[in-house]
Amino acid sequence: MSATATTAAKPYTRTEMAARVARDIPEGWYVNLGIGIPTAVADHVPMEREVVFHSENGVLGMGPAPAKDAIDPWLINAGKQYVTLRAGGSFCHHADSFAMIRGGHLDLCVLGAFQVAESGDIANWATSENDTAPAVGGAMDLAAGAKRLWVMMEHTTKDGTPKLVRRCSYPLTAVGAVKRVYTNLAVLDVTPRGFEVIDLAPGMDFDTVQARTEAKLFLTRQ
Amino acid sequence: MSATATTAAKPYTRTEMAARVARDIPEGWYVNLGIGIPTAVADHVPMEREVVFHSENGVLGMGPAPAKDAIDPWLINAGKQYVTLRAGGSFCHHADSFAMIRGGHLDLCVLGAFQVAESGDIANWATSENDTAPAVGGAMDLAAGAKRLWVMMEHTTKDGTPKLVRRCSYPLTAVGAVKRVYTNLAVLDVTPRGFEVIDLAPGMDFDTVQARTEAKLFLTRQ
Amino acid sequence: MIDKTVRSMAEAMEGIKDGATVLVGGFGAVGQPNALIDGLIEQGAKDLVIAANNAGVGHVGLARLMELGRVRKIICSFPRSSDPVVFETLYRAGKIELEIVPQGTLAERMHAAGAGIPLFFTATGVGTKMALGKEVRDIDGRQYVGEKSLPGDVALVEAWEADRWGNLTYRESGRNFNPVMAMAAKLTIVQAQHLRDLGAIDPDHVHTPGIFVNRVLHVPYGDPTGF
Amino acid sequence: MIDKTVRSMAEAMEGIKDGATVLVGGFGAVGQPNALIDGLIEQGAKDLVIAANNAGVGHVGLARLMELGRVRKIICSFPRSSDPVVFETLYRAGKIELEIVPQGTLAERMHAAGAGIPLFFTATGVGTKMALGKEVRDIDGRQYVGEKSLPGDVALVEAWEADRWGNLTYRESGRNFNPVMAMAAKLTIVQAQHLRDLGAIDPDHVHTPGIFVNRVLHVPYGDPTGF
Repeated sequence: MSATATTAAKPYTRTEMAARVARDIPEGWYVNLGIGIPTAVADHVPMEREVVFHSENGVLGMGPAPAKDAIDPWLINAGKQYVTLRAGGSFCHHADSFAMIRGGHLDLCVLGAFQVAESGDIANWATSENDTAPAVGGAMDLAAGAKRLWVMMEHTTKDGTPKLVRRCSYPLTAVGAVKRVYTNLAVLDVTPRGFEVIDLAPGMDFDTVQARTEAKLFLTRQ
Repeated sequence: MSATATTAAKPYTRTEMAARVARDIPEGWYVNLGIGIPTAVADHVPMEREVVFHSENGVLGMGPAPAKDAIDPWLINAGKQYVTLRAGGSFCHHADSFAMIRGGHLDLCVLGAFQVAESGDIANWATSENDTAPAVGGAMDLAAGAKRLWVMMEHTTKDGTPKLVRRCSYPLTAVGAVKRVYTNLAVLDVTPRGFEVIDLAPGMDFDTVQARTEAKLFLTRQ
Repeated sequence: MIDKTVRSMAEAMEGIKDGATVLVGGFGAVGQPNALIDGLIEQGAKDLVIAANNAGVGHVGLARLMELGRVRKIICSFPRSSDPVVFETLYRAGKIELEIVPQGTLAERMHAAGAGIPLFFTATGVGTKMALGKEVRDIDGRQYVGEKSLPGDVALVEAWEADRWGNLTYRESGRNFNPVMAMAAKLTIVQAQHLRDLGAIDPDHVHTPGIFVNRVLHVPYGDPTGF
Repeated sequence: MIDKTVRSMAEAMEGIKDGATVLVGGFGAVGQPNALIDGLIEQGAKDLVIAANNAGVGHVGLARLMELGRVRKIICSFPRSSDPVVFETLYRAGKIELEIVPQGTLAERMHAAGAGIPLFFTATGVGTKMALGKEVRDIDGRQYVGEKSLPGDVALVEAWEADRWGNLTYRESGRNFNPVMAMAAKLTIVQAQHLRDLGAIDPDHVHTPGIFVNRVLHVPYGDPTGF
């Protein structure tokens, strides 16, 4: 929906967004990638750059998906997909796994979201106060617990409604937790004065991104 | 000091006290024996009656002391004595070990004490409010946490001062926790109306025991 | 001799009462005590409160138990699944209560129950619907929500190995909620793939010590996809 | 490549500051990081707060650190030992502060710090001196004391095996306080009897996962009595 806005603009594809996030993860970090879009980030971290991926269900040190003929049926991630374990990986129980999260031991969590507010509030688990069976999973624990929370999402909904907002209208997942947002249009830091654009998709300009954002944007070092 | 009270009376020796306590521990119980007098109880539970002994430092399923030439230097109990581990035993960390205690998973804890009150209060860690470096160890956790707390102690101090009292004068370890007391003179249950004598040492009579007790005693089923 | 192994499913399920709170292990299909859930269906207890991460898939296991009208309330973090039709139908019809709990808080509430901690404070859920009606307090400049422990009457647990004292190991991500549920319940019932001789499990490698386990049923059902 | 192993004691001790809270593992002589304590003596940090189960024996290790006047306060459950002369002399002279904590509360306060739980309630200590100045509340008809988490700036940990990611195993009763201290500190320093290749420790048998560990020093000192 956004590729036509300026003729030269090339919004990030999901794969490019994943690669863009992966670029910013240094070796040695302990990282939880949320279910959905963020899961793809792992594919863009080269094996030789050792990043330790955590999954809520007690898996630390996840490797890539297994070959179809090498599936270990006891080894799944929080998205219930088959995964592998790297040398150096380990298993633990759920309370220990969330002790890692809640205790601030994860350097980074990357989540998808419905909305992110300029204050860093995140809404990613229910789209109405009257959701008929809202499912929160581990999102609230991750959002409140990780040292850094990054969000990875489309800049707007399919019908063009902004997802970077002044104040979330959907039920919150956590308050003031988001540090950075990666969208198909831009990379933005959440700062005391609001969203600061620190990178733009190729050919994308600030005004186009602002037009698709409800909250006011700033340029870094302005 | 009490053996001379009535000519026929034979107060329990410490070994006999330990045997008397051991008799009351059924197979299958999980039991913590406090440092000091209670440690000897284990020697009087025959190996074929499987009782699982717990030690605060993460040892479950302790066996008897090792032969001198078979000491495992990594295997000690809470009293820092070398012990053995039975088949079926296991190790855990301190927080998990005290989860067993605090969570009410031990069927029984046997502690020594300075004083026990008729309300079940126990004082076993300091003999003065101004103790110069009082050492509590795991006594408070055990007293508050185990399903049953039994106390094993001499009936009086060496100078004849009663240890079964109306109200403890020493700093408390726990309130209303003691269910039963084994002394060299008698076995007493702590009941809503106070201490009930349920057994007497050979030849010991109720009045002699009462004379050496500050609290009022009752006879069971009176 | 301590022998926690039982010979039949009927023996394993004995005494589970109507109205019981039942903690059910597993995350996805892995570590889920499928045979014991079927045993509970067979056993007949009703008006149950179930605590589990999910609310059932398709028409088997937990979903079947709910479909039979035996579950009054479910406490879980994620009632959605690939096929949550039974739960969703009951929930929309007002025939089942739902308590949504953040996954880590759910695990810790059971761990706390097992560890004798009736109340703890966590930053998870502060400023969200999860904090409604709960105590929120400022501790050293950050806000936290008070969460109560979640004890069970019964826990249904799936293990990889077990011995007659009830010592357990789990396999890989099959560990998940099982150890905390084993701690948190008055009656912990285990289905184990392998029965080992006493002493065969390395004492340094026991995941759940037998003190937390009451009954062990040998159910060599194969791999989690085989159910 | 992640490599948490360090080549020298100086490297292991780097950056420990005056005034730091240092959690020291071990129970009795077992699982006590004796080499690291000596390293800390050498390193020179002072005005330290030490949390450990005991308060030192004889004139070595923790007792030596105290004798050198480097410890402002000790948090422990049992300051007595077979030879507690250093601690007792300092304490009577008013030269060291003492905070006595019941052993299980001590362990859980560190576990809570590691698990992001700033406050929890326990029945341990209700009605005793341990409850003085603390919040006491009635929960479902029983009284409990509120206890705050005990985070460390540094943890000194003794392990049996370690790998370059910092995964640890412990041997028998050498586990004791080490895992909870490893979780509770900002900087966790380990002395390990054995260095293993990455992947050599079975992932189902890791006791402390590397996420809780910062530095590993290989100290093959032998058995606990050899110190």
